[in-house]
Amino acid sequence: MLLSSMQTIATATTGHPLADTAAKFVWLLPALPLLGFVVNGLLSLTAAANIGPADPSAVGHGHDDHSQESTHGAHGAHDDHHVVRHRHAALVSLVGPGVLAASFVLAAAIFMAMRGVEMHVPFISTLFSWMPVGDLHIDAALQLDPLSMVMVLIITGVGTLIHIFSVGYMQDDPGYPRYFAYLNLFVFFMLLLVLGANYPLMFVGWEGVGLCSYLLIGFWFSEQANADAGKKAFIVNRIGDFGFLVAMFLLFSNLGALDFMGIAGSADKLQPGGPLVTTICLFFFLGCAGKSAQLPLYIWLPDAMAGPTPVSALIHAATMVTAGVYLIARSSLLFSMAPVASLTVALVGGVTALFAATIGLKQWDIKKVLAYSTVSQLGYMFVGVGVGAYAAGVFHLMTHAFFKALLFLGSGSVIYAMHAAYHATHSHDDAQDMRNMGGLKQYLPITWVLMWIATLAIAGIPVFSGFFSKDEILSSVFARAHGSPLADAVWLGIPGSALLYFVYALGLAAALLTAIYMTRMMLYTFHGPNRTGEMERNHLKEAPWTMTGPLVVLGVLSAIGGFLNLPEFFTTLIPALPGETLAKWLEPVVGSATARLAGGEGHLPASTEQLLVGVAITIAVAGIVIAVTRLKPAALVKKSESPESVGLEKMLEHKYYVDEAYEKAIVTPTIVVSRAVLWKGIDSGIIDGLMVNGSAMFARAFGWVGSQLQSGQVGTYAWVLVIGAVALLGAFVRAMQ
Amino acid sequence: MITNEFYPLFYTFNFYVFALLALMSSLFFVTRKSPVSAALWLVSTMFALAVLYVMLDAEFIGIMQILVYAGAIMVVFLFVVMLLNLGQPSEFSDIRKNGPRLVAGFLGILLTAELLTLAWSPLDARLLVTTVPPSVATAGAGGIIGPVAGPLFTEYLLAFELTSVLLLVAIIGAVVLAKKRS
Amino acid sequence: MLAEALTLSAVLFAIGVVGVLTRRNAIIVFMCVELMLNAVNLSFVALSRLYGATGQVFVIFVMTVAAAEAAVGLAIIIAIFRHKQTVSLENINVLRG
Amino acid sequence: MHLIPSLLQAVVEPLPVSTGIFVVFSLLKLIVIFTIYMVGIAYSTFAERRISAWIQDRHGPNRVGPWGLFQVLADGVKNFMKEETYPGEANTVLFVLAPALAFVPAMITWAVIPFAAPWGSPWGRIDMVVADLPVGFLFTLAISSLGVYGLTLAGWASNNKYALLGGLRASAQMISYEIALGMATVCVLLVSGNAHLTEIIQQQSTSGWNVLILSVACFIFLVASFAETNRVPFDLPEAEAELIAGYHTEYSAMKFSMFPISEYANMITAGAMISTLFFGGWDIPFTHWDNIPPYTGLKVLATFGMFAAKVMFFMFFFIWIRWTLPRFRYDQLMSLGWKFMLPSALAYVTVVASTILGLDAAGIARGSWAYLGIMLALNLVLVVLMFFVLDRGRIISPASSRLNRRQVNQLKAVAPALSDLSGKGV
Repeated sequence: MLLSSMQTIATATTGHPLADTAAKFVWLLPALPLLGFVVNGLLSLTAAANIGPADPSAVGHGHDDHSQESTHGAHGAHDDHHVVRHRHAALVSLVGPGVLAASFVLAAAIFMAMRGVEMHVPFISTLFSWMPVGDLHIDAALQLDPLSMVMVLIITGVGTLIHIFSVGYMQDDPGYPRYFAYLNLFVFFMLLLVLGANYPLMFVGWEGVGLCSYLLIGFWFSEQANADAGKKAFIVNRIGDFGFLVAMFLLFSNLGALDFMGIAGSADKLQPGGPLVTTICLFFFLGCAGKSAQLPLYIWLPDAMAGPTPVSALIHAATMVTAGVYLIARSSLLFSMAPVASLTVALVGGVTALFAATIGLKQWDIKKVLAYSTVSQLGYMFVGVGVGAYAAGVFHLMTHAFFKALLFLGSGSVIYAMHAAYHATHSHDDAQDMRNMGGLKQYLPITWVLMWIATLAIAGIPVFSGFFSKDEILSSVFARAHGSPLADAVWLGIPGSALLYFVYALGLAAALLTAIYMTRMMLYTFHGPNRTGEMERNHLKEAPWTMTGPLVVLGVLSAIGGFLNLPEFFTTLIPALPGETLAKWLEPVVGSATARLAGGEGHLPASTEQLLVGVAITIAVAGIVIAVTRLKPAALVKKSESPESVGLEKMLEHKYYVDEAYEKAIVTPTIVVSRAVLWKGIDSGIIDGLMVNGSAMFARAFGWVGSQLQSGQVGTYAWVLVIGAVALLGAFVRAMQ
Repeated sequence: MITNEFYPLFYTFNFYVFALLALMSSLFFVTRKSPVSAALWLVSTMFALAVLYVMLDAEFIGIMQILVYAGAIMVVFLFVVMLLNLGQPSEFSDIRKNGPRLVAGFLGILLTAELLTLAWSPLDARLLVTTVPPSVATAGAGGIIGPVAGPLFTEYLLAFELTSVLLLVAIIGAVVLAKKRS
Repeated sequence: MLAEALTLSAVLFAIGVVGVLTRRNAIIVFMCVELMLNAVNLSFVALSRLYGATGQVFVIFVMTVAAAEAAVGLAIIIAIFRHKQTVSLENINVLRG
Repeated sequence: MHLIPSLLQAVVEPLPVSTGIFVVFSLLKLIVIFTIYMVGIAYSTFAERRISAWIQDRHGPNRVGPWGLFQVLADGVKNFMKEETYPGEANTVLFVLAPALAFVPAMITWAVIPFAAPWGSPWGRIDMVVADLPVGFLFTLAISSLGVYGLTLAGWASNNKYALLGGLRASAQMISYEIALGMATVCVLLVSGNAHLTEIIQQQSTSGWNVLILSVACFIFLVASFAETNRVPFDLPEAEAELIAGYHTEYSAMKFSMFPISEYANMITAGAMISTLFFGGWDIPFTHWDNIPPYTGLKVLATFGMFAAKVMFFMFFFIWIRWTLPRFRYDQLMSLGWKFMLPSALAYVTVVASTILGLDAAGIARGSWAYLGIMLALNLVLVVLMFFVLDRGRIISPASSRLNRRQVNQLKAVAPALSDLSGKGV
């Protein structure tokens, strides 16, 4: 593949301003992680034959913490974490993050090149003809445009940081090369997803990241719960993929094209606002709901926290789960033609944002809090792309990638420290439960500071990145609620404008709750008295630089990332600041779609906008204040001593019993029906009994009839033969006369 | 050399004599109970046919008929009959009952009629031709065998080679089949 | 001459067929088949007067095949006889369906 | 339906003058040949007895007529006078027919054998052959292959176990050796390029006898002829020690005599065939006057004398061998036929064919000295190969030769007398 792509590179898009720049090496972007996957995969295979003392099957990793505990246990009690490392660990540490860094450098070079040219037409690099079937001509082609560029930068940039973090975090794991192989493979597929110039290629990436997600969630597959979590993610995603596929089929059968350029060229064949385009968009959104964990398909994401924490940061927060947002932004042309579908997206996003935020209020597992937070923030992004503020959605995607990655990695740092502490004292307490933490700021000062930055960012405190992106989304919703095609549309009998105001309200409520639960998490984790334990307390310490280094970088990005796209409101306030850089950057891709959904009037009046900003800031501050005043970390007890919660608390703690409801409503009936009807009735009865055995019996009966002709008497055969020959000859003779 | 066309009467007479001989012999062949008698009548038929071939200007085929059929194949048949000691007609009743015989005879007559109809209908005019095409009549450089050998080794070379393979296979097959199990 | 030869060929063929139908001895049935082959050969030779020597070439082929067939067929009959002590077709029915 | 026009044609068109001459001379030739042939057969029985006596150092029949020459007549009379016996439960028709079937093919073969140079008579050229068939060569093969019927049927029709075994042996033996015989003659066809016996003789008279350039084929043909005629050492069908008298156990009187008669007839025919195919037929060696016109009556007589001399030599040869060599065992006979004669003949055909092809390609004319020399050298080499490599201690030697030295020594230790018997063979 490498060779053929290199050959065809020469014949790729010529004449495009990017053709002679670093962009002609765009194929290297996914190829480098693929190379890393191959190398690391081979290393893991060679190592699998001779795993050494750190045998994963012998130690039974329940969690990332358990693994180290067990390996350590096999060597006796020690304070440090040093165990026998994988024998190729050094090479893996070089290759794994190395290919990502190289990809990032290349991406940066392409970005620099792209800044200098007008990107009205995307740069498409055709590698080879992939599926020339009849009317269907699908090329393996990579598409570079501002949108995919942003995504590539996020993926490779954040990806590089998380890879580096992983070097420290996973260093003692026996599956170290396998981990990096999966991670590299994931980046490869993710880049394919965002670079693919057509839906099928994007779908390959879409499925590939799903596969890697499954592999990494179940990375410690020797424990049943982890394997189950992986399966759950896989199965739930399949429902979404079904939507993606149907949407693709509909597109092809109606437009005859599947590449983005071809669809853009023939989209006018679709009737704007018609049922067809609405159906297509809704099916696409089904795919997005699966991949990006929206209602009702969000349930897999919290369980996906079973994977290593850096995986949660990269896949289940920063990149893969945002693929749905990317898909809608990529298909903005179609969505802008389907206001009803867009409203659906916005509504589902809003409801998800609030719903997940409420659950996040009562979670005790630090990663679960972040998981629901992710779901909630993804809901925000969908609100953004749903109301046609594609740039805002992508903006939030980007800032979220920064601060959520930071939060996850920070939590990883906390867990790392907690685990190390419990490990040193051979305690079996839960290293991820916030009730076991508290007062960690004196032990993990760097992490504490950085986590607060991220918390302020996600809560929407001004100057921090999340404030700008969230505000952008909310103000867009408010702006569209009046006088736009969306407001004029009718959604299930409800006027669009009413719906949008409702969504705005949902967004505000979610913002309030976000501020509350994030502050709660910070308070319980870092403030108040320490509940880890007397012995353990002495072992709590900051992680090595390979882990804190990426945290610092992400902290900086979380803090200042918002300045990439400052609203007009701020530039009028302080003219020195940069303006809506990102929106302008994305203009060639989503500009027309945004304009179509925004209607005639562009921005809100400045006064309204100031009012909205004020409301948002008030809400965020209010949330933090409420949390700080209401919660008493000092009163919290250890997990083992905490009482059962009751009422609404219990309900929230059990996540509204959604999993249980699904179990009752879908899983159990499915199993029952499968057993009783499909298995016993259809499979055993009809398929096996009637079809398989029946056809066998039919064949046997027919064969018995035929066998009666086979007397074994040659004489009889001769008689039959002669009579037949005479008859045939007779017929022939008659025909001749 | 004196060619046949100077003796039409003699020639025709002989043809009929041997045709009748062939017919009679074949009738005896199918009606004899003893396999040995039947085989000998069949040899007689083949002899008569060989003569007919010669009269039809196919001397080579006539000789081959005697050499291959009478001299080899039928000898093997006879040999097998004797080897298995099946020569006596009394050992088992070989011919079917009257009913099947009648039906078989009827079928045979029907078949003959049909074959004759088919053979005569398209050939009427040309069947009366008694002159011999030059390719067959005049012996070329290869003597009388040449006209047959020519196409055999050029046009039908592949078929010829295939028959040689067939013979080889038959030899091996026969040896394997007839070999006593040790 | 040609017409008579073809007539004789047809009659001989029919006699061979009748023999196959009425005989039970495998060897005789076999010989009847040889008679049928001979009848066909006669047609070939007769028609070769009309169409050239190709017919005679085919007779050569028929003879070769007949020889091969006789060798294998008789070997089979010998094998069967060893096994069942008979060559009556009525008793050779192990291929019964 | 074609009878009538044919008749008309026969009446209207006058037959050519030579037709009458042809018929007359054909009849004459028939009579002469038949007479000479029958007399020859008769006297070959006499010759056999005299020569065997000579070889065994005794007198032989010498009482009837001068030097016993009328002994043949006496035998004939005796045979005709004896009682004709018929075994019970025998198939009478075939029992009677079998001796005739044994004799007739041998005689028919003579129809195509040219026995002298043609005679340029006042009425035109008369070929000294009864039927100058263009496929005469194949005719002889075909007819000789029929000789087996008489023996086989005699064995079967006698309703006698030994006779049947003799008949089976005869048929198996003749089929086996017929193949080698046919293969050997293929070489003659290759060299002469024709199946016409007259032309084969002509070709030999101009370019040398085939025995020189086809020595191995000649040898194989000769051996196979012995087998075909059931002569010692191949007289297994009538091996009296095993089968009483083989297929003619139940025969008596003239029916019995027919078998020896047919045997001698076959010998004469075989001798004539060997002469014709390998020794130039009626060609007088080292001269050319006999091959070129004008063909006078003298030439006919001279060439016929030459031909008769050759045939008589082979008759002598047959008799000589009979009183010199012992009989094969049946398995030896079969292994000689299938494992030695047939492969050798096949290999020889291949070698000769390739050589001729090569010589043709090299531009060496058939019949030239170079051609003859090369073929002769090749045959010499092959003959040496055959006798000293192929057959060294395999088939012709006694059974003990198949044992290795250790086994022989073991046997010797067990039975000291064996060393006298097997000493030479090892």
